[in-house]
Amino acid sequence: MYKKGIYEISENVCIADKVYRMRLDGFTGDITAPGQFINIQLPGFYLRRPISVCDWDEKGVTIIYKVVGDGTELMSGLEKSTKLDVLTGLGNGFDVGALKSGQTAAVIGGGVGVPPLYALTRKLLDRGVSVKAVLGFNEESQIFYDREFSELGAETIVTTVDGSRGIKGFVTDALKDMSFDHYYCCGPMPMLKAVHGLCTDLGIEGELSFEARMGCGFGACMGCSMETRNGTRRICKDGPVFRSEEVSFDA
Amino acid sequence: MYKKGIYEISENVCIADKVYRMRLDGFTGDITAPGQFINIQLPGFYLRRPISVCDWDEKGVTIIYKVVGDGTELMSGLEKSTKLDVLTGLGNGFDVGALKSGQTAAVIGGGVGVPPLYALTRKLLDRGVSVKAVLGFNEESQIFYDREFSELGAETIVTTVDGSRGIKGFVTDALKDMSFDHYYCCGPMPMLKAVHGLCTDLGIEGELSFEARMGCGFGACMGCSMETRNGTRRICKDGPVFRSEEVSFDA
Amino acid sequence: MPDTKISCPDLRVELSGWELDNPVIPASGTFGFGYEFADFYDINILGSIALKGTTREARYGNPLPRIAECREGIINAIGLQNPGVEKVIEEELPRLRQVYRKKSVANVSGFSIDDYVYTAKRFDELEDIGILEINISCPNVHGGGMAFGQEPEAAASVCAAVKAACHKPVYMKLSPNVTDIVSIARACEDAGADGIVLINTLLGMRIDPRTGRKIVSTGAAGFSGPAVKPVAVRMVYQVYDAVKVPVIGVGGIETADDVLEMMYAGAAAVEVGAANLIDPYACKNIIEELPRRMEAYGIARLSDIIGRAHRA
Amino acid sequence: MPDTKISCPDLRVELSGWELDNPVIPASGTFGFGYEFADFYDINILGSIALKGTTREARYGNPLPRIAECREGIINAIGLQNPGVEKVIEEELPRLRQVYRKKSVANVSGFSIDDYVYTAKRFDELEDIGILEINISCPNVHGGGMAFGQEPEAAASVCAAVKAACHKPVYMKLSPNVTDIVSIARACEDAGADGIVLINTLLGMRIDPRTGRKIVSTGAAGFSGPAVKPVAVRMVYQVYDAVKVPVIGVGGIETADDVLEMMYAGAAAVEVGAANLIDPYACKNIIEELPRRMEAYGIARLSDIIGRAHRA
Repeated sequence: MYKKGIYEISENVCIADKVYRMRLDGFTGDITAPGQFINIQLPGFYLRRPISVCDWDEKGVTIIYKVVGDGTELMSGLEKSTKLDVLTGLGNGFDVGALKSGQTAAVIGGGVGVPPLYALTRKLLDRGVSVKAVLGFNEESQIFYDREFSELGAETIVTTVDGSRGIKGFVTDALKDMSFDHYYCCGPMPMLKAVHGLCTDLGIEGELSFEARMGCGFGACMGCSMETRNGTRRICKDGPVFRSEEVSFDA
Repeated sequence: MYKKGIYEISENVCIADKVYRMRLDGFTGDITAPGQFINIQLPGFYLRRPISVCDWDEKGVTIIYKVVGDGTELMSGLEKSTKLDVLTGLGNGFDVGALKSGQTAAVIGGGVGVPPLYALTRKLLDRGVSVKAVLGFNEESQIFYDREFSELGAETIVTTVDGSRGIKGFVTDALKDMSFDHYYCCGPMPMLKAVHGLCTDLGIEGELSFEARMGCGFGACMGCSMETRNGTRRICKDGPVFRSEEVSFDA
Repeated sequence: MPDTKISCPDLRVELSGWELDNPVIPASGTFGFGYEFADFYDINILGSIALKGTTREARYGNPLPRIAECREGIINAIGLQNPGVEKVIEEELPRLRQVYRKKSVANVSGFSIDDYVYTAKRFDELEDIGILEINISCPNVHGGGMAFGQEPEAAASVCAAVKAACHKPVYMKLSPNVTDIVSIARACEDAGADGIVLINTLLGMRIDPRTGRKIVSTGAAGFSGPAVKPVAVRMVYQVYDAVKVPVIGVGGIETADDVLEMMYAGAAAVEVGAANLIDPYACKNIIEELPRRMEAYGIARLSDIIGRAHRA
Repeated sequence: MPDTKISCPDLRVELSGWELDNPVIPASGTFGFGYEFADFYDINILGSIALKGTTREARYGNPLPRIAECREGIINAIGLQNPGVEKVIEEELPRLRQVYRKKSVANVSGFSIDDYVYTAKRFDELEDIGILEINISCPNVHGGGMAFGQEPEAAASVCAAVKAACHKPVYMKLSPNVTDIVSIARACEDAGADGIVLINTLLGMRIDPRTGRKIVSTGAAGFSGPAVKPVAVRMVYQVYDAVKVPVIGVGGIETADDVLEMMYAGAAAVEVGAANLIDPYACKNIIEELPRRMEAYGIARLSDIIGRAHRA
């Protein structure tokens, strides 16, 4: 269940090329799982902006977002102590209980798909699960949070398409020789498809987080419906995380 | 000619029932005559709010406005140091040169028609013109600026419809036995009509300031046109002040 | 109409003999089948609920993206996604009944007159359906939907067929994308409609200036939100003048003031659409604000103001 | 079209052989006869100017109030106030010529075909009129205006008559308050129109929730501003597909991004309307911002993007 509340910006800084981290102070009791998202009302914009939760504690929530349009452009200019109307605790989130202590999770993120994996990694490590984090970017200037994942205690591998840092290529290039028991993936559609295909071939199950243009963000409008092997599902409400067995990239 | 600029609120206080005084700091070099107005852009509202200038100096402009709708409601809640986009120097304003030193002006205001007469009174007194100010209100709780007019040096008479202060009745009740050489009037349409009728009967000319729902406030849209004896005139651009000879209340 | 409840101010309104506690109905397509909103507040405070548009067979709807943002509005190309009338009756309505005791407005769409009649008849059998809202105005499907709502004859033929087959009041939900809304509303009334609902969405389009591409998959799609309210108020006003049956006003309502504006124009009740999508508490807030506004404006009985702008 | 000027990026566009330095034209009725804006900036930076709607005889227009505010929009009921075509030619245009060297768009309204022809012919004689914009879409007058714009046959008859009497390019300005904008645009093209301008205002209404009274004197009136842009983009898109002549896009344009969106939809040039009323510098700001946006989005020549959303 989600709640609507007023949150105050306590940090809003650029951490990579066009990528910002914002800290919103306020009630976080409705956030129940990593991989959920929040939906932010911005002055002058009709629809809310859905942004995945990077991390949270009892005082507030951290998000990381990329400037891709007028809304995120405005967000990037908001000053500390600005108050925002936010819905929190949206979506299902990742299942941190899918693995037992001692098992290994591959945590695979691409670009602004990386943030929700941060709290996931923290929770998994807390449970005694080993985490191998594979973080894919286009080029060095866009890299963020690789050190933060390492500092949590994850074995962290960076890939860049142009080879300017880490492994040259896509996350699948790093993944294909890796051993793990379960995977969690968030990133652009082609990456989800490639990871899903590779892991299916490897016989490993996992969870994938999707994104879409949303109307409401809480399941009312059917604006972000997706066909799955279990029928039509709403990305915002039934997702954004779907199990690899449900997902179909045929449509 | 008018200019667009950014102004900062340095005061916004309630001075009578639903009546507020706001001080806006910024460039005032485009304000050329008392009786002109400014046009204020408010966050969340499409059209600007035209408000008459109460007074101005080299540092900023003072306006007095009444809360009558959602826009003025929002205005009344704006805090000090809020910045607003404002057009200044709009409209023609009163002709302070209509009288010579030693002559007497009747300055007649009703409700929120009173404010623009304040700077007018100051300018007239500066020129050595005697000013008799007749300020009409519905009831005592709505009275404002009577003392300020007195302090400038105007002979100030208050009328209230319910008799709760000053002369009971309308401004015309105070005006009918008064002697003066020229009049300046600003207030609601029935008052303008009554004053115009009385003064025409007395054989005294003057100037009347009109108000209307405006589109642009600077003469582009023809949203506030009025028939006069000299043809169609725009209240915002050719007015808001019209000479008593031009005005016709027949239409 | 029973007059035993004493309330001050009185928010009750009536639609074809059905008394609602207040005029606020979430609009079809913005409230699902209602039960999900019960997580946030007691949905029994609503006047009623207009259910998600339902067709004879299940529909996935249009490809993504289905949503574009506008200034004070939203464009949607959902395309009548729904599980089909049988599943609605078997699965969705029982879930709604667990959290909601009032009657609902069934919203019926179709691709032929037979479709409309079939689906409407299934809802007509249910005790907890108050009225049948016949949607001849969906802009997001081909070969049906809005096509029936663009000509008086076509609108009348759907209306007459449903009316002949059903017992419950039939309200026709009309498209605003027409030259003469009055002639269509009149044709529906002549064909037996018990009420008119307007407006459905305007047909709008957004193109991304960064890429030059249409934002939603279908290109043109349904445009709603506060931006369209002046068109809705105008059409409600015009149709109120032209027909004797009740008009339900829809289009951009977001506040209690908007409800009053629509009722002054002639609406006997209102539907709140896009506002639910940006604030799940929108209807609750309106219902709580309405009595305060009524007191401020000196309105004792809400039903007294219906159409009063015609006489002011 | 001469190609001697070298500029980067290239903002030039062409309307029936007339080259404009850029596509930005203040819309009729929001810019007077232009000269008053010369107090604020050099109006020769504009692509052109669409003059205040002109009729054969002088018109006072509608009673006050003529203006109502909407969310992201304005309703106006001016009612074609203008001094009549002779005074426009004798008094207004000479004043404009003192501050403006380019050709203008004459906007012609009328109450009969004879009216349209008479007024259009008077403008047709003037060297500094670039095109004749025939307004068959004014919602604020009775017995004319929009009535000619609601049926293909009526629109075509006005168009053919003006075309037969005049030499300059004839652009028909159409009403969006119709079921089928494409059929009306096609009828105009078939009748010889050299271009289509759309959209004129939507028909909207505001009622004051405090008083229950209609805000503008005429009740329903012309609704414009950013709120209507999605409808304008949709109609420009549809009509671009259906006709070969240029389309001028109007409706809610406020930014350089809006200009690009409208041109991607199919507009060969744009008119900026309501934005001038809330910011007298609106057109200047757009013209200054356009090259920056073009560079950011990698557009070298603005005319290349016209209608590109149809191919994206």
